[in-house]
Amino acid sequence: MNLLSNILYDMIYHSAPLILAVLGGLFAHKANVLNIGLEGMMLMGAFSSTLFVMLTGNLWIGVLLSVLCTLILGLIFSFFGITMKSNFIITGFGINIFVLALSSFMLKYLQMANINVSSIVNVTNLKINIPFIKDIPIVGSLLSGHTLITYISFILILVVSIVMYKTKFGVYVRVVGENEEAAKSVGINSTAIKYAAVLIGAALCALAGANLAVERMALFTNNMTAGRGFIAIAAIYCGGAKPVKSSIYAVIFGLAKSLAINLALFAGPVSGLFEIVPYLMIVIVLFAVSAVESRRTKIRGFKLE
Amino acid sequence: MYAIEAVNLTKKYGDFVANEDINISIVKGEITAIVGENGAGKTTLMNMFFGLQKPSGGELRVQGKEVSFNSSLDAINCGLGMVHQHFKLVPSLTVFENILLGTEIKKDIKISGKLSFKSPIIDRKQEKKTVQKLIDDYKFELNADDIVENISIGAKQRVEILKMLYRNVDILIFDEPTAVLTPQEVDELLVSFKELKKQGKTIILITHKLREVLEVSDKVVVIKRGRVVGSRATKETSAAEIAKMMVGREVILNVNKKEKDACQNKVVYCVKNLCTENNFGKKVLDNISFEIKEGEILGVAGVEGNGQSELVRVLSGLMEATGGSVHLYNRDITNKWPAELRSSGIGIVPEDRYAQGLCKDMTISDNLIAGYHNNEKLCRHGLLLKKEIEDVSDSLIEKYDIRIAERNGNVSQLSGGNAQKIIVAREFDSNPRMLIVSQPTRGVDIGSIEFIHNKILELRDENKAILLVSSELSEIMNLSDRIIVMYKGKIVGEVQGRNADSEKIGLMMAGVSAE
Amino acid sequence: KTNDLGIALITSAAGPNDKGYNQSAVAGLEKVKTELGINYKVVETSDIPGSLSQLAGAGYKLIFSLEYNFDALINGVGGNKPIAEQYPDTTFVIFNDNPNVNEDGSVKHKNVVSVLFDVHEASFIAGALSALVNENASELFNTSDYAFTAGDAGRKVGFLGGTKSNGITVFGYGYAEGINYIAKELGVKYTFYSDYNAGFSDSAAGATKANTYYSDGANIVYAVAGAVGDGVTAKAKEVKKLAIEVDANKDSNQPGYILTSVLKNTEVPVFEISKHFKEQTMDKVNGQVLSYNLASGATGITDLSVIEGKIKPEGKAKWDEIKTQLKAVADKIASGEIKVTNAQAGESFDKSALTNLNMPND
Amino acid sequence: MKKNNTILKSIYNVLFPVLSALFLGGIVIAAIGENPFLTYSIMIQKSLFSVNGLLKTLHFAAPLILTGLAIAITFKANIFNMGVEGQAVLGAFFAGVVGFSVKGLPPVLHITLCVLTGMVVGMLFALIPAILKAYFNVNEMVVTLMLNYVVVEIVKFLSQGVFKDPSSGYVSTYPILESAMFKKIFNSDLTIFFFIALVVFGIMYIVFKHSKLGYEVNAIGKNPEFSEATGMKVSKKIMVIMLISGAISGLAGAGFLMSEKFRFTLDFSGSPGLGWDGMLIALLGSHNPVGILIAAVFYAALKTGSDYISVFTNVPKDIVGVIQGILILLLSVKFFNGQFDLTGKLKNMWKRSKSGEQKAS
Ligand SMILES: Nc1ncnc2c1ncn2[C@@H]1O[C@H](COP(=O)(O)OP(=O)(O)OP(=O)(O)O)[C@@H](O)[C@H]1O
Ligand SMILES: Nc1ncnc2c1ncn2[C@@H]1O[C@H](COP(=O)(O)OP(=O)(O)OP(=O)(O)O)[C@@H](O)[C@H]1O
Ligand SMILES: [Mg+2]
Ligand SMILES: [Mg+2]
Repeated sequence: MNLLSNILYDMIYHSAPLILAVLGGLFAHKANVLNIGLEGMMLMGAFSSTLFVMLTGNLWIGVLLSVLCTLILGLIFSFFGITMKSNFIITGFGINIFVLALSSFMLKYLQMANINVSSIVNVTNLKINIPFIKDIPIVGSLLSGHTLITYISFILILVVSIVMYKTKFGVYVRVVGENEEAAKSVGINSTAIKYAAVLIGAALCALAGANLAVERMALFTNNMTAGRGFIAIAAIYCGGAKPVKSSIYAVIFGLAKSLAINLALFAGPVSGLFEIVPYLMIVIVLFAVSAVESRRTKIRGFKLE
Repeated sequence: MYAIEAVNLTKKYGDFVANEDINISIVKGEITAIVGENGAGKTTLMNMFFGLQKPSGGELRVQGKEVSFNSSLDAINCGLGMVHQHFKLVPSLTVFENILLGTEIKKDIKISGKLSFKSPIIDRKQEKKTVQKLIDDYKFELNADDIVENISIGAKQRVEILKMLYRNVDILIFDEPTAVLTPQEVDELLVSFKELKKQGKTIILITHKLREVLEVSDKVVVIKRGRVVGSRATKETSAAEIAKMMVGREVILNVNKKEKDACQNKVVYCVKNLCTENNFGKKVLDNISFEIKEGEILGVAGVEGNGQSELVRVLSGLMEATGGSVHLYNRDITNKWPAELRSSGIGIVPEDRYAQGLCKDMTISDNLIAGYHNNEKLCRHGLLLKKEIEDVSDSLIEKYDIRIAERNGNVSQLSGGNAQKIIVAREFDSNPRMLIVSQPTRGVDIGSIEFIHNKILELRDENKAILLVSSELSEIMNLSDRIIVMYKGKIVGEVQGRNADSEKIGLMMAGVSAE
Repeated sequence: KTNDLGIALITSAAGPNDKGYNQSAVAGLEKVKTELGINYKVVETSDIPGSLSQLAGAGYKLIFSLEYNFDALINGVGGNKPIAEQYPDTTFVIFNDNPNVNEDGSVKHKNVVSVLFDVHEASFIAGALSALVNENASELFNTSDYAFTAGDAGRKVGFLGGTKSNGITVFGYGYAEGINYIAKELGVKYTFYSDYNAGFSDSAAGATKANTYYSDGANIVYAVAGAVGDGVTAKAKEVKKLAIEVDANKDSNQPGYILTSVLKNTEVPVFEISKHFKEQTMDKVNGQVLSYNLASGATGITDLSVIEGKIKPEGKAKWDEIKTQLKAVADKIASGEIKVTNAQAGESFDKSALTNLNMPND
Repeated sequence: MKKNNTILKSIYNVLFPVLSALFLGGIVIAAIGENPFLTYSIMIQKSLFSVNGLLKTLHFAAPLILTGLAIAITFKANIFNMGVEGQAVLGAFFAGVVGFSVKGLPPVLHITLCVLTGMVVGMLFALIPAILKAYFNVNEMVVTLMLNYVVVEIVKFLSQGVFKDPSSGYVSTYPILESAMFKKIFNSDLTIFFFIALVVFGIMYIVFKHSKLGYEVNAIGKNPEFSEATGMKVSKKIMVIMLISGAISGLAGAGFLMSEKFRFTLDFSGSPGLGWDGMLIALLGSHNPVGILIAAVFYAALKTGSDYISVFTNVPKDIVGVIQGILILLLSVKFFNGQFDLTGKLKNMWKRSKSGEQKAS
């Protein structure tokens, strides 16, 4: 019972930053701007949020400033990638390498091994316990006791779905990605749309980083995003950049990660191999889905994606 | 005052001059037809009118004012609209979303009585209603709800047209709007043109079909190699004269086919009970059976979207058949992949030129050898022989009169007609035993049509078997020895080419059985 | 003889600002500079062998290398002579391992010094402390400050290691033996959860791993996993339990929630060897294995002053008693009465000998 | 004439970002109170303009050339194979295992065996995403990204378990035997491995530029539907391409182990890793073998240079990372040709200002 609660709680815990990065990344993805820089943007969010919380002494001001910082990063990416028509993948990698180096350089410059803001932020108080629900077994640990940004991330799945499919902006993002010529021919400013798509991604990645660092641990350590940006990219691809489907992949990953960690307790000496589970899980689910799809279609061969 | 006036308008691509000192005045309220060979520079000119290309020189005036468009948005704001030759549609969106793209209708949120404001949410119901009404007004065969990805090319063309008509513009540019429409639809469209003209709109129409020019236009402008070479009032000219101005020589507008009886010849290609389904599980080919003999052209007629595309896909190995069989000289080739079909001697001219027939971003010679690059003449020990490939492509370019600006340029720089000739040259010259030819002259100028038709007949006279699929009924009737008609995935009738009666075929195409 | 260049130090991948292992070595050099007047140079590199020969070639006569990477230095690779042999006038000091011996036990290079820390002993003390504190938690601390699991359900500890290497297991095994020692004395049974795959950077994942231990009843989690430890201590604070840190004194990172830190104080050997260098008595250490035990001050646990702030007045007596007990344990280790497994020296660990400790993950 | 112009432009395209990045980095270096000129002169002098430095640069370029080529052949076919990192690591690991476990072989044989092991293992790894892509249309980018993590965990598990060198204080397999080591030439860093990389480069050059396969790779990358329709058997080609990529990456890993690391450790591939570096190199070299060769040497010089920096100056190593990040960002843009035409824009501005003057006068 306790174990099950823990598994569910940790599932939400590990899913939230991924969902944010997925939701942010899929705008750019839909607009046909492959953003490999999600990892760097997330790291920037984690780093700058803790840094600014330390400097300002206020959690939400820190998070806000970190969103701004990451937006600047998004602007850099957009400027190079969209205005200057660079190779997105290189630019994204540049962003990743740059942020990683910048954060560790700054730490060195500040003579710190990590940024610890636990004296400013009390993470226990940031958990929102929902009355009544928190006392229901199982459901309680699924729905209650998470942080604000975690809740926001799940609410955003719905919001992003609406924006993507019901509003002009969402339609334009998809149009620009699918057929930029078509967008231009009806006078849609495709550059502006692409910028907006990348910037939304940057902002949400900042939140993901802040969620990971400040909100959960009041702590930044070097390279603490540890590849989550790439997992998010994988989830976006798996879900065909659809908000709900891609988020489900993020949750699947979160669940697998949670299972791997919680069950490792009972795994004996092979617990090390449990770390593979989340990654294999993604591959297997994707394989199953693709195999079913490819069986259905009678059209042969590959199309340019 | 003219609606549009071009003064010495010039467009250069590097050293290549696509438009040179063009002077055209489009009279308000008239229909002006612009004709010319493939690659003459018509589209380029229109793109400058519509702000998609920047002129390299000269002046452009709209409603008497000099303009300099930075994007098509500027042109739209000046009251221009354009239907593009290569569709500018979004495949994953519905028909109505495509038509209303850029002018979406938003939901009103009513807060008690009079107070209401626009929400950011799109009102899809309202959008659909609006578009369905538009479709009904123009009597187009179209469903507002369909996803554009899944509709036929003809339907896509109709969406493009509606997209512009909806915008209520004053000057309408149509770049080959009829290339993929059925004859009935063309007639409908021409009626709409006249209607629009009555409403005071100015129309520029680019087409390769002289019938249309003569029927609706007030004025014809002929462009050749980037220059205006002639301009006539339509009333005072004839198809023969226009064709001559375009091509620079007399053009035989109707092919001249020797009748031949293939009844006694050997069967080359035999299709039996062929079936397949689309992604939604719908049967799109239903028990298709036919034979083709040596020296015979079998024409497949039908309205777009009745299974012809799928038939060609299955026969060319790009789609799986769920049932039935295909034999080539008694050899079972059912569900073989394209590579095996080719090596067994089947040449294929696919329907979608730029998807399956050509690679736009490769050079002309790379495209000319595609699929035949394995030949020992061109490839030894896995290495390609540059010199031989150049020789082969030079000779094909020469033999098939492919007009190229730059020898090592990419196919993307070629006009549609010349691009089509690359496929024709490649497939026809590989000495196939059997040819599958789909929409061979779509969007191709009359000179090239004549050329391609003659080549097809030449192959027939060399005793090849040919399957010809085309939405152009006149093409089918002109070339085929035998015609089968498809409707809803089935063959609904067969007629001999000799005594084909277009009325009767037309009825069969519409689903009215022959008997 | 010394020259202007002075002493060079190559840090491990964690870099000179790691608040631990590397930083205290740098602190040692800083002390050397102020007290002995010798310049120093700190190098951070991904190419250890290359930098070793660079520095030696540039004329450095004493080089500390904190990273594990000895093949090129000691044995030579790719047909090249060992770097130690190429630069016989330079002394290379390496840490945590002693590869400088031939099969027959003789010293390979006279100009190599190996420095070992008896962290297994320090870990043993930390283990003893953990068990003692856990048994007496209610007496020592205010219940409002902590949320300890009481009784048998709380007789659990966790250990998170970055990788499963001798350099890490040496901490884990010593810790286990320390807990077992006290458990046996008190006649209770403990469970020891361990995970040696925490890595060194994903502090968020480390925090959840620690949480699985805490929520299963463990009251203390010991992390030997670099930055992951920061995640563990943050989690300890969140769940109001205790963590143990490693390398440097990090007790005040999360004051009150870090029970102690197991020290591996590189400052001591760095200063001592540099002193020999200054006094030109390098022959006293050259070719030697320098082992730093509890008594040397280079290893051990912290003075516990931070956690002491949380001891309630009524618990002071018990606390002093615990400290005395620890002192006794340390003495027994020093006298050899207690033998702690030293995994780093290649000693094998026998978990079946730990009668009062259940180790499901080992 | 025209060709000259394009070559010149591509030189500008590289020179401009390099100089700008160095300039920006220089500002940062100056800001922390160090001398940027000294820093840079050490970096360049030690990595390119000294014999030993140059040889070291070439030595480190060898695996990068290979991973660059391994990525390029798949990217060119529009297959996003992100698994080169995993292929290289796995290849290295098993080459290492053969390197220490097979005893008594003469060096030539032992080296060959290790290299072949690395290549075969690389191919086996690549086979998984290849089959999934070719026959089930599973997105190869996701699969390879995920499998990379799987590889990391597996080699970790193995090197902490069965293949662990118990005498070592950190996680490591046994060192490979003398007979499996590529010998350093003249006591420099260079080994035969560099020349093996050059041979592979030569072969790949021919494959890219003159072979049937190269032609098909190009076609598949640009239009797979067309390629299938004209009979190029895309699925089979995907398999072939992936296997080649796997073999080359496996070779890269094995060679790096046998010429530089000599035993497998968890940080074997470095950060960000041979495969990721290779990806940047392939992209910077525009999937063109010669471009890749140049980019690899350049990148290796940057890396070696950065190691020298921290030895000879007090500039922290992370600065090099910052410069690298800026550099890569700037290199991603083609300033002088391609879509963003700086010279063209400048020329236009110049023309406009001139014509403006004329009108005014
Ligand atoms: N960007 C370009 N670069 C080089 N040449 C180009 C470019 N765009 C068009 N051309 C060339 O300009 C010429 C005119 O092309 P245009 O599209 O105007 O022809 P067109 O008259 O529309 O022909 P069609 O009847 O086939 O539609 C063609 O030869 C084409 O190859
Ligand atoms: N920017 C461009 N770069 C290169 N080629 C171009 C460019 N714009 C147009 N072209 C080429 O010029 C040619 C003419 O363009 P257009 O769109 O008019 O096709 P088309 O010649 O009219 O085809 P068709 O008559 O067969 O329908 C096309 O082949 C097109 O690809
Ligand atoms: Mg045209
Ligand atoms: Mg045309």
